[in-house]
Amino acid sequence: QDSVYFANNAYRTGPFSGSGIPIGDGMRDYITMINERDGGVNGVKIVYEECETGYDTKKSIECYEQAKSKNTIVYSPWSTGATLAAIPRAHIDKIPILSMAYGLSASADGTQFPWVFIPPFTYWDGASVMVKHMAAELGGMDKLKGKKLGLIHLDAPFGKEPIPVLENLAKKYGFELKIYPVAAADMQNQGSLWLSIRRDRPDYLYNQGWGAMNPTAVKEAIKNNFPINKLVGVWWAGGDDDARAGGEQAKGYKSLSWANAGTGFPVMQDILKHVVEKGKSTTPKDKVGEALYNRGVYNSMLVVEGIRNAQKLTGKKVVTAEDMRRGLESLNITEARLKEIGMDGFATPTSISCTDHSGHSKMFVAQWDGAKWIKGSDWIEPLKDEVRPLIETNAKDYAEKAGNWPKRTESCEKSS
Amino acid sequence: MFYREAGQFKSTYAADMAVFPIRQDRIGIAVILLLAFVGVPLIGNDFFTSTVMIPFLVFSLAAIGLNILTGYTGLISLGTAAFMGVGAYAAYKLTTFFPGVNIIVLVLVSGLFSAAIGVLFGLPSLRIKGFYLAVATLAAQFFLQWAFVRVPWLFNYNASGAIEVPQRLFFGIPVTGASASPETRYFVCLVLVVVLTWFASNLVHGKLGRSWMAVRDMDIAAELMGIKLLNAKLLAFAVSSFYAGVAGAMMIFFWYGGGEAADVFNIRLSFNILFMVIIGGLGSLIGSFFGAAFIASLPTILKFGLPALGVPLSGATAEHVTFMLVGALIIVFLIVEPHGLARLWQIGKQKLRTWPFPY
Amino acid sequence: MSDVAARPAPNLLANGWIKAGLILAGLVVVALVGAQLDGSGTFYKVFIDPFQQMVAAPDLLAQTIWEGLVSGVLYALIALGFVLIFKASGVFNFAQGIMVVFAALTLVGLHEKGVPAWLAVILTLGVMFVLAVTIERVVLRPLVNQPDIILFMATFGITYFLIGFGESLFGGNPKQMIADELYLPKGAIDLQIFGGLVSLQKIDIAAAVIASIMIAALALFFQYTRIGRALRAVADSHKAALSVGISLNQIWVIVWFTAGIVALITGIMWGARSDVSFALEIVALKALPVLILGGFTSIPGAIIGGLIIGIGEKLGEFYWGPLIGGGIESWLAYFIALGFLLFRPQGLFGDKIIERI
Amino acid sequence: MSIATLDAPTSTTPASDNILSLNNIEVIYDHVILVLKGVSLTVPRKGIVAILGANGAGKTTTLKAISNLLKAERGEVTKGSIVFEGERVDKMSPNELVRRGCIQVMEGRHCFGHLSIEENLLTGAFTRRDGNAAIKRDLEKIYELFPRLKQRRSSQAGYTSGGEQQMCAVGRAMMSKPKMILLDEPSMGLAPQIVEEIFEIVRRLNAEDGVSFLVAEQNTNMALRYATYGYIMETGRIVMDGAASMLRENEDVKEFYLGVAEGDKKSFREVKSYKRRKRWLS
Amino acid sequence: MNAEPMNVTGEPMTGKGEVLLAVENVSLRFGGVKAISDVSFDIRKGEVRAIIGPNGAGKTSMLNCINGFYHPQEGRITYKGARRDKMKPHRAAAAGIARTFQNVALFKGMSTLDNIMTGRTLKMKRGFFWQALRHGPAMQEEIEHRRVVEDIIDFLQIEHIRKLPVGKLPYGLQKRVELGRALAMEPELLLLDEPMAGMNLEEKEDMCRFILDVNNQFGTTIALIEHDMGVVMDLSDRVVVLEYGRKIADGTPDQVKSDQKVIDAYLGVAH
Ligand SMILES: Nc1ncnc2c1ncn2[C@@H]1O[C@H](COP(=O)(O)OP(=O)(O)OP(=O)(O)O)[C@@H](O)[C@H]1O
Ligand SMILES: Nc1ncnc2c1ncn2[C@@H]1O[C@H](COP(=O)(O)OP(=O)(O)OP(=O)(O)O)[C@@H](O)[C@H]1O
Ligand SMILES: [Mg+2]
Ligand SMILES: [Mg+2]
Repeated sequence: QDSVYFANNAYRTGPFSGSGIPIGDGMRDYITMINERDGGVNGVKIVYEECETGYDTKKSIECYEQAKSKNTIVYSPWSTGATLAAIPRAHIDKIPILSMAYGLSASADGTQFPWVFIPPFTYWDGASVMVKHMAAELGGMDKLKGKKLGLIHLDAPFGKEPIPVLENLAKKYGFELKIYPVAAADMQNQGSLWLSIRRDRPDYLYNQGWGAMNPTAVKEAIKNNFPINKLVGVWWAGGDDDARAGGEQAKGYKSLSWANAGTGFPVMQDILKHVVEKGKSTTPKDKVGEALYNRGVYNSMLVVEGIRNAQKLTGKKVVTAEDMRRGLESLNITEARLKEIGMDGFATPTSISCTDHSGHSKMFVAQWDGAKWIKGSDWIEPLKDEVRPLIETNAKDYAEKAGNWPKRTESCEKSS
Repeated sequence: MFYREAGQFKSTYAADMAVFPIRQDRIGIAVILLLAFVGVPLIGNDFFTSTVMIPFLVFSLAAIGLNILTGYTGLISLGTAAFMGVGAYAAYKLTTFFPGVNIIVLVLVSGLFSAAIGVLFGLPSLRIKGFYLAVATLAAQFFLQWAFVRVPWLFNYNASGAIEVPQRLFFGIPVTGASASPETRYFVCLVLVVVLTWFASNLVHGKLGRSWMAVRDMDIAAELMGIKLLNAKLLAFAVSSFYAGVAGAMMIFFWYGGGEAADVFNIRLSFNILFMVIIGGLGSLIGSFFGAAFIASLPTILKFGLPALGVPLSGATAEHVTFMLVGALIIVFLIVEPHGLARLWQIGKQKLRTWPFPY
Repeated sequence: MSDVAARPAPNLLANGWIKAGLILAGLVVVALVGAQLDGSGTFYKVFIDPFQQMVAAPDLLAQTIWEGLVSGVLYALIALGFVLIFKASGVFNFAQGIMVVFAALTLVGLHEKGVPAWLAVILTLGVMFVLAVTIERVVLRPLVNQPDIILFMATFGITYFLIGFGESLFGGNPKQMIADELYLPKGAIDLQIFGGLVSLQKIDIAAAVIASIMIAALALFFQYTRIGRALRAVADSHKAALSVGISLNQIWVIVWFTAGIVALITGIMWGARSDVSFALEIVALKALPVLILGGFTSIPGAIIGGLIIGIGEKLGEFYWGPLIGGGIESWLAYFIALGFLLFRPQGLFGDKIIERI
Repeated sequence: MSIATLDAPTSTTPASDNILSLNNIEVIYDHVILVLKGVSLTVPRKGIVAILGANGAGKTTTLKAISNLLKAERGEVTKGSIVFEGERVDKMSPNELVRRGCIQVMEGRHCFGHLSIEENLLTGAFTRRDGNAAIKRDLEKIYELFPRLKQRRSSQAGYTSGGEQQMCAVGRAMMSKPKMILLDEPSMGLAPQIVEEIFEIVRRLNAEDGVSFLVAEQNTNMALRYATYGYIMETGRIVMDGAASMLRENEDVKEFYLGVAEGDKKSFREVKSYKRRKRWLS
Repeated sequence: MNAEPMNVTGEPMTGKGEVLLAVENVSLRFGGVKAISDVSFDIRKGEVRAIIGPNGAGKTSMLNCINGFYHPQEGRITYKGARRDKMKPHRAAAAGIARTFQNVALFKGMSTLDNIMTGRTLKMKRGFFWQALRHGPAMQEEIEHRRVVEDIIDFLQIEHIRKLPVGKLPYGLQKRVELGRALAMEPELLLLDEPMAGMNLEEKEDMCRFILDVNNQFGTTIALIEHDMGVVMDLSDRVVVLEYGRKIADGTPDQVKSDQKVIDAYLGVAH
């Protein structure tokens, strides 16, 4: 039978495995479901292979090389470090990178980064939504003046991503930005950081954290009597285990999100029916539908839809990496399409274009109700006008510094 | 039978002092070099070259550096990764300041920066010894790693904090940047490693090497022989950090190709390099290569080799098994020969010499 | 014994190299740090403002010191595991960090399987005992009388093995410590003092008490018992210890088991504060400066070192960290330790390094 | 090679009379270095037996083979058997052997540097189970024998002088109340007076407490004066053995080990440097 | 500096040549332990000077003071007219003082050859970069010194262990290598700390031969600590006797041998 090969990085080991495992489960199970239920995409099976990185950049490079040697149609790095390392290679090797809502924000500029896709939005969009959410709760953008926003972040490129946007917005709206870096070695040891937070008394905290850092932050917030509903995590700080660590008092903890949690969607039911209940997955049944799991599902959905689109554009059944790039670049997941694939209400429509590789889609604020994540706000649009120019200047800057950065050779698809 | 020195007489001291006094050894080295320069590029595919061979070379060089410090001079360092980082960032800054200068020159020069920093953190070694000295180097490790993240000047104020490796040509062929082919990068690394290994070998076989070993074995006696301890130790730090720095620059420029560099030079890497040195054999250059192969390449080979051999393991399980296997192998090797793979190699040769008799 | 060392302490400033080096070091640090500070009013920011803050908000100062104290105690607990093994066998046990994780995971894992909490504790102790015996049989026995660094390396092998083994048994997810089931106190005591609120977590108080008791008991044990003496003898020389009939095998099992117990307690305490996950292994690195500051061989040193480091790094991070971008906690501890070492190369309470010919 | 045997080896006496016997043992270091090439010797109960021989002959190795300390130096006994009190002990752990009453004083001191002299002595009593009072008594006895140790009892052993450490090592072994002591170069680095004293102690312990001794010693004069029987080793083999009195009379021994050839003791100033030929090795 | 060495020691001058090293009223304490108290003596050029005394008398400590490893709290040590009681150990080497150690202090991981070669360190001048190349002048220098070292090896008859690591050599050979290492420094003053401990008669004879040869052929001054009275009496020109850190006698071997104080403290029954 025809098949395409899809290499996915995973980290089911190492200090970040707590977050890596549910994501990996979601990704795998959706693909398995497509293969099981539909016999693949239009009859083409997806050969899905995980490469274990342990969230280690060195290993992720090995994984990239392996993916390349096996002609993957798309590469999914699953860490910002791995994405950064893969970007220059992928441009030469012509392998599309799908870094869903992580990675290099600037890579959303399709003219400079034709091979990188970062749907449905970037960290910069997330930061802008954080500010919008804060404003909404305070009663309007003008109320931001004189307020204090704190950013807790992992002291690594991933953690530092939101800083430029927040700095710009702070200047523009007159609020103060306080930055609290957490070294990787101190992820579980945030005592003094929270003391500083106590001193500075920020009105809101945005947590750009990952792995073991998140539950610790939640616990510390509770311990230090920081109002838990003023602590908002980036989507990766919105895992079930992250919130659960805080116990009763974590109720009200927020995080940004774009994919709803729970199993109440047809697509989730299909996964349960075709995969989990048939014993084709290692995921425990009660973990299906957790926040991070569902984002894994969403990611795989993007891959599948990308393949489908590529097949449509090229008329081929078995698509190549270059076809896949075309498929992703004109990906348009409409309301109707979401419904077709059983994701009605699971996420909002998103579309990628030649210049805009992220879509800057809407997101919402999820809230922990003590047992699960629920949708805690309406869909919020990011401040695209703030984010987009920054993306373009940074993308240009990146290309310049790299020297001899390959120019975009693929013409933009006109269709769809 | 075949590995005998019988009949090879040395009539000059120069011949006797050669690094490889036995003819068979010299032939062996020639064969290995031939393999490295011709064989690997011929048979190895891209995957092998870029994920096994280049890392192996980089780590070998770093291990040689640390071996000079720890194996030859007896000073334990847990800051190797940071010194590698200094090399990498120095090389990065140098490429921005001197875009016209040949990249290989810059990589070598960046080693000097690393050497200077190494000397700085080596200063306490006069007073602090053994595992206690490790703390001085740990201070280097954590401070420098912090600086790599916190001092934006070092990464040219990039928003992501990552560094990019610009494309640079060498006689018209790209040697860095994404369009440099794995073979080219491999060749550059190989040449650097061979040349620097040769220098290291010269140093450790000469007066300096003897002073280092004297300091290691019995520093008090060494001092009474007229060796200035501080000079010897600082020189060891300098040379060692130079090698580490060059290795770090090579790592980013010829292997990683940019990206999130600060996190790469973390404490784990420092430990790993120390382990390469120990497993390979303290005070043995060839051991550094063995150690690098064992600690750096073995997990990779296991990880990608086991599934290829049809051992059906899922990613995570394979990783767990690899971890356990590597851990167990470390212990086994230590038990079989605590002085490292290099000594095992020597004993093997010794047995070969007396073969077919047991002793 | 000999307070007046006749061996001259090297005068650090007498040597041209050192002088130049120190100046260079100063320049580099100033340059790096200065790059982080913006020029205006640096002196004020560094030397006056922090102290003004301390006076202005004494409650925060008290809280900072308390936080430092608590993390110091927790570092000390990890360091204690190191010290035990080092003191008793001369082995620098790199695996202590993973042993903490392993012990905590076993406890939580067993509980998840439905074992009652206290039974789980006992079973975990059993597991740690088996681990100690295995390590002795498989690793230490064949490596008797090898140089320290080789044994150090072997413990790294153990670490690798335990990481793989632990993750395949328990998975990588972070788990919650069963603090309630173990009747560990919850909540906080809020003190209204210094015109503010100082909040002391009960779990932290418990940790401090348990750590103090354990450390005192172990210190007495080492100094005054027959086994304690034998342990110190082993650390000095394996060969000589063998020759006087000390059973290394038995000693090692005792010591590694004790370290296992310490690891379990540490795991429970740390786990109750944050979470039980493999990331905890990294925290163990913080025990190194503590260890070195206190002296590798000193049990009281572990606690004193822990407190100095804990309080020092919290104060440093809180009052001076923001000046240079924060996050200095990651290295401050090592510099504090280094500073002490320059004056006492064997750490505060460590055995003097014997130099005699 | 011909072995000059002056006295019929003790094999004629029943084994039960020997507290220790080595049977043709072979020792290899590092898997490749063959050091002992078939050594057999016996120590009668309550006997004092000396092993003599040049540097590197393998005396230390023999003693370590008996006390099972070889393993710690990556050596092993590959052939032969060692019987202590009628039991094979070659697979026994060193502490088991100490418990059974056979202890070694290692060459080159090996005190516990960080422990005080008194603590060092007390570790010697580690395997004893006869209570603190008895240990205290023996400690006093040691101090009586070595008053210098009493003066330095609270000093860290690492700082004491070479001779003090040697006394400490010997005293430590005596603290275990052994049935048999393997002494490796007890006189090394000791002042002549103390050497004499140590051998007197050996004699006393032997006579009063019935302790057996196997002594490897370079000071042949002394050793043959106090021992009842002697073995001479060369490069891993026993080349001569006999009652001490007979060895003392042997011409070769006289010349090479006692320095009294041609009846007169010669001055060290007069010796000529020449490569000697061992007469018993043809 | 004191006018007449004779006044310092109060002993008749029986040694050779002028005073090479003078120890005056030296005291050394470790906390409460008095290792040396108020000791004075001298060593003349070209003589063999023995230091004897019971265990713990302070002999080794005395040598340690002389080559700067310990710094005495009181008194002074002059070597070739220059004060050196506050000097660093490596200066002693540069000034031509070499020594061997009571507990062999060889570089255990290195071969015999390399051990002895380290003795030549001070005499080798080529810089770092030449060494890194190990060709041309650096190699020449290396060969030159190798030749000297080979002579020493010949002299000490240790050719057969030239390439072996010293750590596992039998004790006696280690002592010999150590002597070789000290000789390689071509010292003016050679301090020997129990060079014959643990040797049998034959080896002691060899060692005596070496020491005498060094003394005669190169005119090296020798300070010798030894417990074997036969050796001391036969070899030395003058003997100083220490007990509990104090000097109790100083003079020719015959004088010392018959001194009642020495017999009581050290020799025991007449030897
Ligand atoms: N650990 C070891 N590894 C390898 N060879 C060794 C080891 N220990 C001793 N040897 C070798 O074994 C031989 C015998 O050594 P041994 O120490 O038994 O001699 P010895 O008779 O006690 O000499 P000495 O009088 O100098 O003490 C020597 O040639 C020595 O080099
Ligand atoms: N660094 C030190 N710290 C404390 N005490 C010391 C130190 N060095 C020497 N001593 C003490 O000083 C005294 C003299 O020691 P020294 O080593 O000089 O004796 P020695 O004459 O060489 O004896 P031996 O003949 O036994 O070697 C001893 O009691 C010793 O314990
Ligand atoms: Mg011996
Ligand atoms: Mg002495």
